[in-house]
Amino acid sequence: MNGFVLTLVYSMLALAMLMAAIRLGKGPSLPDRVVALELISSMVVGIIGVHALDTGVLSFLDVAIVVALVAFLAAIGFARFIERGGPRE
Amino acid sequence: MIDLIIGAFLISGAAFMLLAALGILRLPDLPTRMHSSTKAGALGAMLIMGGVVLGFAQWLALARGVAIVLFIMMTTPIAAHAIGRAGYLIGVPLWDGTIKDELRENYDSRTHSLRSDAADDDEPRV
Amino acid sequence: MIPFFWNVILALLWVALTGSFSGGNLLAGFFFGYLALAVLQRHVPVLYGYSQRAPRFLAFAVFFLKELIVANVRVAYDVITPVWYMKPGVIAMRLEAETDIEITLVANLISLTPGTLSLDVSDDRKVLYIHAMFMADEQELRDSLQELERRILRVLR
Amino acid sequence: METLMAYIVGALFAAALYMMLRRSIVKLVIGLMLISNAANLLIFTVAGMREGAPPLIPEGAQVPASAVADPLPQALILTAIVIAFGVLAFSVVLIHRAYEVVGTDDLDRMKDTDT
Amino acid sequence: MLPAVLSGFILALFAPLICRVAGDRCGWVFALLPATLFVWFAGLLPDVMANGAQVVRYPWFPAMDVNLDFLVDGLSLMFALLISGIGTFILIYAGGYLKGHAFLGRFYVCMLSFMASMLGVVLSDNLVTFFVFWELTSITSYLLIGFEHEDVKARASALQGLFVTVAGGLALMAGLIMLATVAGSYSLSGVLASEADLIGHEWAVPMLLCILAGAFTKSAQVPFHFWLPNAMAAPTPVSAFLHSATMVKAGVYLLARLNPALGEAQLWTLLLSLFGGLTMFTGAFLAITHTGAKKVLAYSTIMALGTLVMLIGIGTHYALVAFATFLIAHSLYKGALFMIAGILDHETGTKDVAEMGGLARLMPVTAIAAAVAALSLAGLPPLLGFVGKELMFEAVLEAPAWQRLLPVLAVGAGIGVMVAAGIIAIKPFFGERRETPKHPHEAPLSMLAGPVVLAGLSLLFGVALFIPEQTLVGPVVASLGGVAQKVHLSLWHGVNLPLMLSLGCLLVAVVILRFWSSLQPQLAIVRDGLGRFGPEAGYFRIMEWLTRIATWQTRVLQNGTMGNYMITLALTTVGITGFTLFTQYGLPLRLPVPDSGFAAGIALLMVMSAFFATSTISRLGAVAAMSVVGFAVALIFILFSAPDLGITQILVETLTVILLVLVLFRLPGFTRMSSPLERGRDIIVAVLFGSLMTVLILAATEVQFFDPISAEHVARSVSDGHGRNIVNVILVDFRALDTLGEIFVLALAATGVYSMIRFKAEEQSA
Amino acid sequence: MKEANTLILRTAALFLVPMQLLFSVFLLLRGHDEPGGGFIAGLVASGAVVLFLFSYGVSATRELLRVDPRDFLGVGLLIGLASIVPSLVLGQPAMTAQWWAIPLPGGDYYKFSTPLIFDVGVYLTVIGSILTMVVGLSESEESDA
Amino acid sequence: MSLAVAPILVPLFFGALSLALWRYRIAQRVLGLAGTLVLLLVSVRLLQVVHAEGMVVLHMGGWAAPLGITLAVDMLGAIMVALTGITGLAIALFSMGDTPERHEHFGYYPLMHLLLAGVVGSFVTGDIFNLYVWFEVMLIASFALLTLGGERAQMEGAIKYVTLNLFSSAIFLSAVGILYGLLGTLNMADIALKIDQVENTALINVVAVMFMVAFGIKASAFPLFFWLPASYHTPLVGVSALFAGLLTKVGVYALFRMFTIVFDHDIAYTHEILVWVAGFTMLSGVLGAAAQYEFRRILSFHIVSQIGYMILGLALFTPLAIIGGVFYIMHHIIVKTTLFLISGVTYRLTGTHELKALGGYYRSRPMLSILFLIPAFSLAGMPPLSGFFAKFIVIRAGIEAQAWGVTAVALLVGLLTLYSMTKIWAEVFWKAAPDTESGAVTEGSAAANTAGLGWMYTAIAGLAACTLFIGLNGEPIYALAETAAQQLLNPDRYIEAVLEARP
Ligand code: NA
Ligand code: NA
Repeated sequence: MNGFVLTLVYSMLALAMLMAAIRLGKGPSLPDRVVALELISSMVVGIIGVHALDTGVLSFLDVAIVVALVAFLAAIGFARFIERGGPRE
Repeated sequence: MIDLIIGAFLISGAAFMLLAALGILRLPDLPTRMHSSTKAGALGAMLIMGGVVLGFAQWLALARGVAIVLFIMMTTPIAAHAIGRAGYLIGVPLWDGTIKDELRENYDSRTHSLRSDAADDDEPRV
Repeated sequence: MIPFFWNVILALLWVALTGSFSGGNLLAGFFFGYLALAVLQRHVPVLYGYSQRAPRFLAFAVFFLKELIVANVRVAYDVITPVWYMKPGVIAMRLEAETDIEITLVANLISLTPGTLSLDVSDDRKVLYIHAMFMADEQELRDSLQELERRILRVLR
Repeated sequence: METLMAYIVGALFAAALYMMLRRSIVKLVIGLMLISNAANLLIFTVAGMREGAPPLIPEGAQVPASAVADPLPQALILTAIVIAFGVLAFSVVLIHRAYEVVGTDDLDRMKDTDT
Repeated sequence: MLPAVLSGFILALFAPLICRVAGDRCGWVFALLPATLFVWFAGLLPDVMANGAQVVRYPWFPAMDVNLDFLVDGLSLMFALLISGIGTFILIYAGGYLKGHAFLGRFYVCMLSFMASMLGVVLSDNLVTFFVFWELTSITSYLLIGFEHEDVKARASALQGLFVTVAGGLALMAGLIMLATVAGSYSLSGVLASEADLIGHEWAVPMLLCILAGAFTKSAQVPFHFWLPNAMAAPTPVSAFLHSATMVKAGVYLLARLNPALGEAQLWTLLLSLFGGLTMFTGAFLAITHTGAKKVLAYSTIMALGTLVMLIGIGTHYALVAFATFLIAHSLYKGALFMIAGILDHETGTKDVAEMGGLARLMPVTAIAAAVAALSLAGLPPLLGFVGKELMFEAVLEAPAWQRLLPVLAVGAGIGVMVAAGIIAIKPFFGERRETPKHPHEAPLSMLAGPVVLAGLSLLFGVALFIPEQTLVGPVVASLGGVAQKVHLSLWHGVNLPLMLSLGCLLVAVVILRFWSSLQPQLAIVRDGLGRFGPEAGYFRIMEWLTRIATWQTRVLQNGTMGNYMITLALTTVGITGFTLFTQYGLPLRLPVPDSGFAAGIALLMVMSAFFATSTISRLGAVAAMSVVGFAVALIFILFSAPDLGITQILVETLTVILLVLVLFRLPGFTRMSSPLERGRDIIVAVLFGSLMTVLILAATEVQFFDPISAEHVARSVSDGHGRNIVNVILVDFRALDTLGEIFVLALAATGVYSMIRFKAEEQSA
Repeated sequence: MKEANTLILRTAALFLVPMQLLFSVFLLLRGHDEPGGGFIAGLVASGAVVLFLFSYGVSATRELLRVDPRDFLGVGLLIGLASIVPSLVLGQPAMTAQWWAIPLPGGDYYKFSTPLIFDVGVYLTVIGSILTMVVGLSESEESDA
Repeated sequence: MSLAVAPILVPLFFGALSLALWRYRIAQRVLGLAGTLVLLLVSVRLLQVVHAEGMVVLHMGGWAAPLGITLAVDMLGAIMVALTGITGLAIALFSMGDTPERHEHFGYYPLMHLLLAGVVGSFVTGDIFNLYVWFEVMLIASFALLTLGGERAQMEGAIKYVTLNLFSSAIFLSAVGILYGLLGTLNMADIALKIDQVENTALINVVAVMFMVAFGIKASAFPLFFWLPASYHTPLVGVSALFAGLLTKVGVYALFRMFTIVFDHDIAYTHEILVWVAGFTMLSGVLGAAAQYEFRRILSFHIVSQIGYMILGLALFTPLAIIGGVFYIMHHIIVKTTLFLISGVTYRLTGTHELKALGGYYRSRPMLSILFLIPAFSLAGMPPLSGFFAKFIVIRAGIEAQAWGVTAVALLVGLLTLYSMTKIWAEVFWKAAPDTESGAVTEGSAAANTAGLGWMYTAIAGLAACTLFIGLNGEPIYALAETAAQQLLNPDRYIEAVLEARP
C-alpha cells in the first residue's frame, strides 16, 4: 500500500481521535462524553483495519471484530447508569 | 488502479471519521452530535473496512470485513438509541434552534412511562 | 422453521469466520449455533415464515446504502460549513411495524441514517419518537421515513 | 519508541500515584486502573517493542517467516491484565461497600482501625 | 543428675492432682522430693571433696552447643543443698500458710518449677542451659510474685521484678555469648579451663558489663535493688524461698562461678567491690527505715547480697571464705526469719511490726527461733552469722580496691543489720502486749518446722564450726579459685580490729534501737526524699517514657492517614531505588524521539486522557477518559505486535466500565478534599515517582545482558506446542501454571465481590 | 423500579447475544492458532450475558443461565484442574499436554487436547466470575431500589 | 514425580470443589478439614523427600527450565510448605468451632483453601513471574477473607490493606519486567546464573532494591508496614490468625529466596540496607505494640517487630544467621497463629478484644491460661520455648558478626515484647473479670457462646504442643534450618538442580 496514503489516513484518524477526545473531556453532559467514546471505539476499528492492511497481518482484523461486537456495551452501561438516575454531570 | 480504489476507500473512510469528530466537536447539542458521530463514524469504519478487504483480496479478509460491518451496523444504532434516549430523558438541554419536541409532553419522568400521544389522552395536563 | 433459519445463519457465519468451508466445519457451526439458540429459544418470539425475501433484501440494501451516503454528505456539509442550516426537532411517527423485530429494525435503520435518530418507542408501541436534524420540511421528512419503513416491512413480511 | 514510552509510562505512574494519594476513595479506582496499565506498559516497553510482527505462525509453517515480537512478555502482560481486572473489580466493590458502611468517601475519616 | 533437676518440673505437672488428693497434707507430700534430693546431693559431697569437680553430660541441641550438661563441684553442691534443704521446709510451710487456698495447686506448680529451675541454674555446666534455667526462675518468680493476681499491686510488683531481671537477663545472654565466643566453649567448665585471654580480649569490657548487668539485676544490686522489696507482695513462703534463700542468689552464684575466670580483671574487682559495698550499705539503711517485717527482711537481704557481691569482688582468700560462710549463714537465718514473719502476719493479721508486742508469751517456740535467727542476722556469737560477719570485716580491711570506702560501708551496714535484727526479733515478741486484728497463738507444726530447724542449724553450725568448714566452705572456696586446705573457721580470733568494729556496731545499734520508734518517721522522710531521685523512680519514668514514645511513634507512623502511608511507600521506593540507580549507574536521560508518529500520537492521547481523568471533577468523565486510556493502550499493544493483548485490553476495559457504572451509581462524586498545599505535595511525590519509573525504563532499555529465552518458545510453539499463536501456547502450555493461578484470582475476586455485596443484604433480610 | 430498557434494546439483544456467544466459542476454539483463547472468549461471552442482563433484567438472566453463576465458577475451575489429570495418570510431569486427533465426518481430524480442556476451564471460570459479580451487583441494585 | 506441585493442587482442588459445592454447608466444612489435612500430609511427605534428596524439582508441563515454569523445592521451601500445612489444619480446626454459618455460606472455606494455595505456590515456585501470580492469588484471597463479614472496621482496614498491597504488586511486576528486559529470563536459577555473568551489576542492584521494596511491603518491614496494623485486627479471628501466621512470612520468604539464591552478588550493598531495615522494623513494631490496649492490635504490631528478627537473620548473611532467620520463621508462624487463636477464644467468651473489658481467665480457665502463656513467653523469647532458641541463634549470629547496634536493638526488643505479653497476661488473665456494665459480656451469660470451643481448643493445643516441641526438642528443627541455610548459601547447587535435571 502506498506509504503516503497510509500516513495520510493515520494522520486523519489521529486528528479525529484527538478531536473526539476533546469532546469527551469537555462534556458537558455525561451522554456527550459517552457519544465521544462511542466514536473513538469506531475509530479504533478503523485504525486496526488500516494497521492490518499496513502490516499485512490479517489476524489483526479479529481485534476489530471484537471491538465492533463488544465496545458498545460500555455505552449501554453508561445509558443504563444515566437512566437509573446517576448524577447528571 | 486497485491501489487507487483502496486509497479512495481508506481516505474517504478516514475523512468521514474526521467529519464525525468535527461534528461532535462543533455541533451544539447532544442529539445533533449523535447524528454526526454514530452515522459518520459507522460509515467511516465501513469504508475503511471496504478498503482493507480490497487490499487483502482474500476470502478470509472478506469474511472478517463483512462481520465487522455487520456488527457495526447492529451495535451502533443500539448504542446511539440507548444514549440518545437516556440523555434526552434526563433532560440534557437541547439546542436553542430546536424547532419542535413532540416527546417531552408524553413522558412522565416519575413513572418512566411514555405515551403514544398525550393529546389523545383524556387526563388533564399538569 | 424460524429457529432452523437462525441455525443455518449461525452455521454459515461460523464457517465464514473460521474460513474453513469443509463439511465438518459446517456441522460444527450448526452444532454451536444450535447450542446458542438452545440457550435462547425461550426468548425468541414467534417469527413469520421466511421465503423469497432475498431479492427484496438486495434491493433494499442498495436503497439503504444510497440513503446512508446521501444523508451523510448532507450532515457533513452542515458540519463543515460555519453556519447551521439544520432545524432539529423531535417528532412522533406512527408506526406500521407491529412485531418487536419490525419495530427494532425500523428504529435502528432510521438511526443509522444520518439526520434521524430513534429516541424511543411509546409504551403502547404505536409511536416512534425520532430526533431529526433537518426539519425544514417536516412532511418530506415524514414521507421519507415512512418510505423507509415500508421498504423494510416489505423485506420482512 | 521505547524512549518515548519511558516518559509516557512515567507519566502514567505519576498520575496513578497522584490519584492513589487522594483522600476521596472514589478516586482510588482511577489510581488503581492507571497503575496496572502503567506496569503492563512498562513490561511491554522494557522487553522491546517491534512493529507489525505479531508472534503468530502462518498456517503450515513451523516457525515464523521473519523475526516476531517477543511473545513471552505478552503472555505475562495478559496474565497481569486479568489479575489486575480481578483485583480492580474487587477494589471497586470494596470502595463501594466502605462508603456505604462508613458513610463517608473521605479516607482521612477512616482512621478508626489505626492508632 | 538430669532426673534430679527435672523431677521438680515433672512433679509440678501433677501438683494440682496431688493437691486434690492429699488435701491439707499436700505440703508434706511435696516436701518428699526436695528432701530426697537433699539427701542425694549430700551423698555426692564426699566424692566431690575427694575428686574435685565433675561434669555430667546429656546432649540436648548439640548442633546449637546447647546441652543439658551439669557441673558438680563444691559451689554448685552447696547451692543445691541450700535449695533442696530450705525448699523442703518451705514446701511444708506453704502447706500450712496457704491452707485451704483455692489455687494451692497452681501455687505448687510454680513453686516446684521454680525450685527445679533454681537447681538447674546452680548445676548447669552449659552456658545456654544455665541461661534457660536462669530465665525460668524469672518467669516462675513472676508467676509467684503475682500469685495474688487480682490485686493490682501484686501484678505491678510481679511485672517490675520480671522486667528488671529479664532486662538484665538479656544483657547476660549477650555477655554469655560473648564469653563463649571468646573462650571458644559454651560450657562453664570449658570457659573456666579456657586458654584464651578472656581479660585481655577486645570484647572484655562489654562482655563484663553485660554479665554484670545480668547478675546485678538478678541479685538486686544498687541501682537495681528496688524490685526485690516490692516482690514481697508474694505470699510469705515465696518470699522466704525466692528472695532470700535462692533466686536472688542466682546472680551471686554466677559471679562466684565466673570468679576464677574473670576475677583477675581490674574492672571486675572495681565494680563488684563498689556496687556490692554500696548495696550492702543501702540495704542496711533502708531496712531500718521500714516497719513491715517483710520489708525489713527484704532490705536486709539486699544488704546480704551486696555483701556477697562485694566479697567476690575483693576476691582475697579471706573474702572467699567469708563469702561461703556468710552465704550459708544468711540462707539459714533469712529462711527462718521470713517464715517467722509469715507466722506473725498469719497469726496476728497484720504485717506491721510496730503494731505488735509481747507475743513471746503466746508463741514461745516462735519467739525462741526468732531470737536465734535474729542473733545470727545481727552477727552475734555464737551463731554462724557472727563468723561470717567477722570474716567479712577482715576481708574488707584488706580489700584491693576502695580501701577507704568499703570499711565505712561495712560498719554502717553492720549497724543497720543489727538494728534490723532487733526490729524483727525484739519488737514483736517482747515489751508491752498489743492488740492485733487476730488473736495469735502458736503456729501449726507445718509452719513451725522450718524456722525451728533453720534457726537450730544456725546455732549448731556456729557452735560446731567444723561441720560447715569441712562439708561446705572448703569445697566452695576451692570452686571459687581459693585453696580449700587453708580454710579454718573459728568463733574466736582474739581481740582484733574486726571484733572491735563489731562491738562498736553493737553499741550504736542498741542506741538506735532504743529510739527507733521515735526516729522512724524521720527515717521514712529521708528514705522517701531519696526515693524520689532513686532508681525506682527511674524505673517508673522509663515505663512512662516507653508508653509516651510508643504513643508518639504510633501517632507519627501509624496515624491512619492513607495519604501519608502511600507517600511513605512511594518516597521509600523512590529514595532507595533512585539512590541505587544514581550512585551506581548514573542518570540515563535521553530525549524521546518517536519513530512512529502515529504511535506517538496515540501515546500522547493516552497521557492526555490519563491526566484528564486525574484532574476532572466529573467521575463519570474520568471513567470515560479511562476508557480512552484503555483504547490507547490497546492500540499501542496492537501497533507493536500484540493482538491478543489488544483484544484483552479492550474487553477488560469494556467490562471494567460496566462494573464501574454498576457501582459508581451509589458512590458520591469526586470532591476536592485536600488543600492546595497538600495537592502540591502530592504532585511533587507523584512526579518524583513517575520520574523514577521513567529513568528506570530508560536505563533498562539501554542494556540487554542476554537474549530472551523466548526464542525457544517461538521455535517450539508449533512443533511441540501444536499451536500457531505463540502467546496462547505460552498461556495454556508453556506457562499454564500462571494461567491456572490467574483464573483462581478471578474466581477469588468474584467470590469476594459476591460476599461483599450479599453478606449484609442477606443478614438484613434474614 | 421499572426496567428502563426498551423494546429496541431487548429485540436487538436477541440478535446480538447469540452472535456474541457464537463468536466467543469461535475465539475459544481457535485461540491456540490465532488471537483468542479461553480468557478472551470468556470475556466476550460475559459481555453477551451482560447485554442480556441489561436488556431483560436479573431474573430473566438467571432463567437464561439456568444455573447460578457461581456454579460456572466452580465447574470452570474444576475443568481447568481436570486438564492436569491425564498427565498425572500417565506419570508425566504435571500439566504435560496430551494431544488426541478426533476424526470428524468428512475425513477431517479435530485436534483435541488437554490445553483445550484447560482453555475451556478458563472460559467457564471467566464467565462465572464476571457474571457472579455483575449479576450480584445488579441484584443488589434492584433490592436497593 | 509431581510431588512438588501436589501441595498447590490439593488446596486448589479443594478450593474449587468447595466453590462448586457452595450450596452445601456440611460439604464446605468436611472439605475444609479434609483439604487441610491432606495438604498437611502432602507437605510432610514433600519435606521428607526433600530431606532425603536435597531438592525436588518439577518442570511443569515437562518444559525444561528455563522454558516453562519450574517448581523448585529446596529445604526452605519444604519447611515453609510444611508450616503452611500445620497452620492450615489448625485454622480449619479452629474455624469448625468459630466461623459463623453465614461466613461459611459466603465462601469462607474456599477462600481459606485458595489462600493456602497461593501461599504454597509462592513457596514452591522457582519462577519469578509465577511467584507474582501466587502472590496475587494469596493477596486476593486475603482481600476477600479480610472483608468477609462486611463490618465497618473491616472495610476501613481493607481499603488500606488493598491499596498498599497493590502498590507493592505494581512495584513487583515492574521489577519483574525490568529484570526480564535485562536478562531475558524468568526462572530464578537462570536469573541467578546470568547475574553471575554480568560484569556491571549496577542495574541488577537497582532491580534487587525494587524487589526489596516490593517484598518489604508484603513482609511489613519498616517503613512499609502500615497496612498490617491497620487491618489485621479486623476480620474473623481465624482469618487474623491465618494472616498473622502466613502472609507476612511469604514476603519474608521471598526476601530470603531472592537475596540468597539470586541477589548474592553485592552483599555489602544490599544486605547492609537489610540490616538497617531489620533494626527499625524490630523497634518500630514493638513500640507500636506498647501503645496498644487491644488484644489483636498488640499482636499485630508484634508481627512487624518479629519480622525484623527474621530479616536480621538474612541481613547478617552468615550461615548461623540464616539458620536463625529460618528457625525464627518456623517458630513465629506457629506461635503467632496460636496467640491470635487464643484471642479468638477470649473474644468468643467475652465479646471484646479490649484489654480493659477482658479479665479473669486465669481464675476461670486455667487451661486456656497455660495455652496462652506458652506462646506468649515463646514470642517474648523466654526459654525453654521455641522463641528463645530462635532469638538465641539470631543474637549469637549478630554477636559473632559483631553487628553490635542491631544486636542490641534485638535484645531490647525482646524485653519490650515481654512487656506487651505480660500486659496481655495481666489484663486478660490475671486481672479479675470487670463488671458487666463495662460493656463486655460475662462468660456463661449466653450458653451458646461456648459451642465449638472444643474445636478451638484442639487447634490451640496442637499448636502450643508444636511450640513446646520445638523448644524442648529443637535439634531436628535446627537440623532442618541448617540444611536450608546451607542450600541458600550455595546457590550453585540450586542452579544446577533446576537447570540440569531435565525430566
Ligand atoms: Na438518521
Ligand atoms: Na548469584
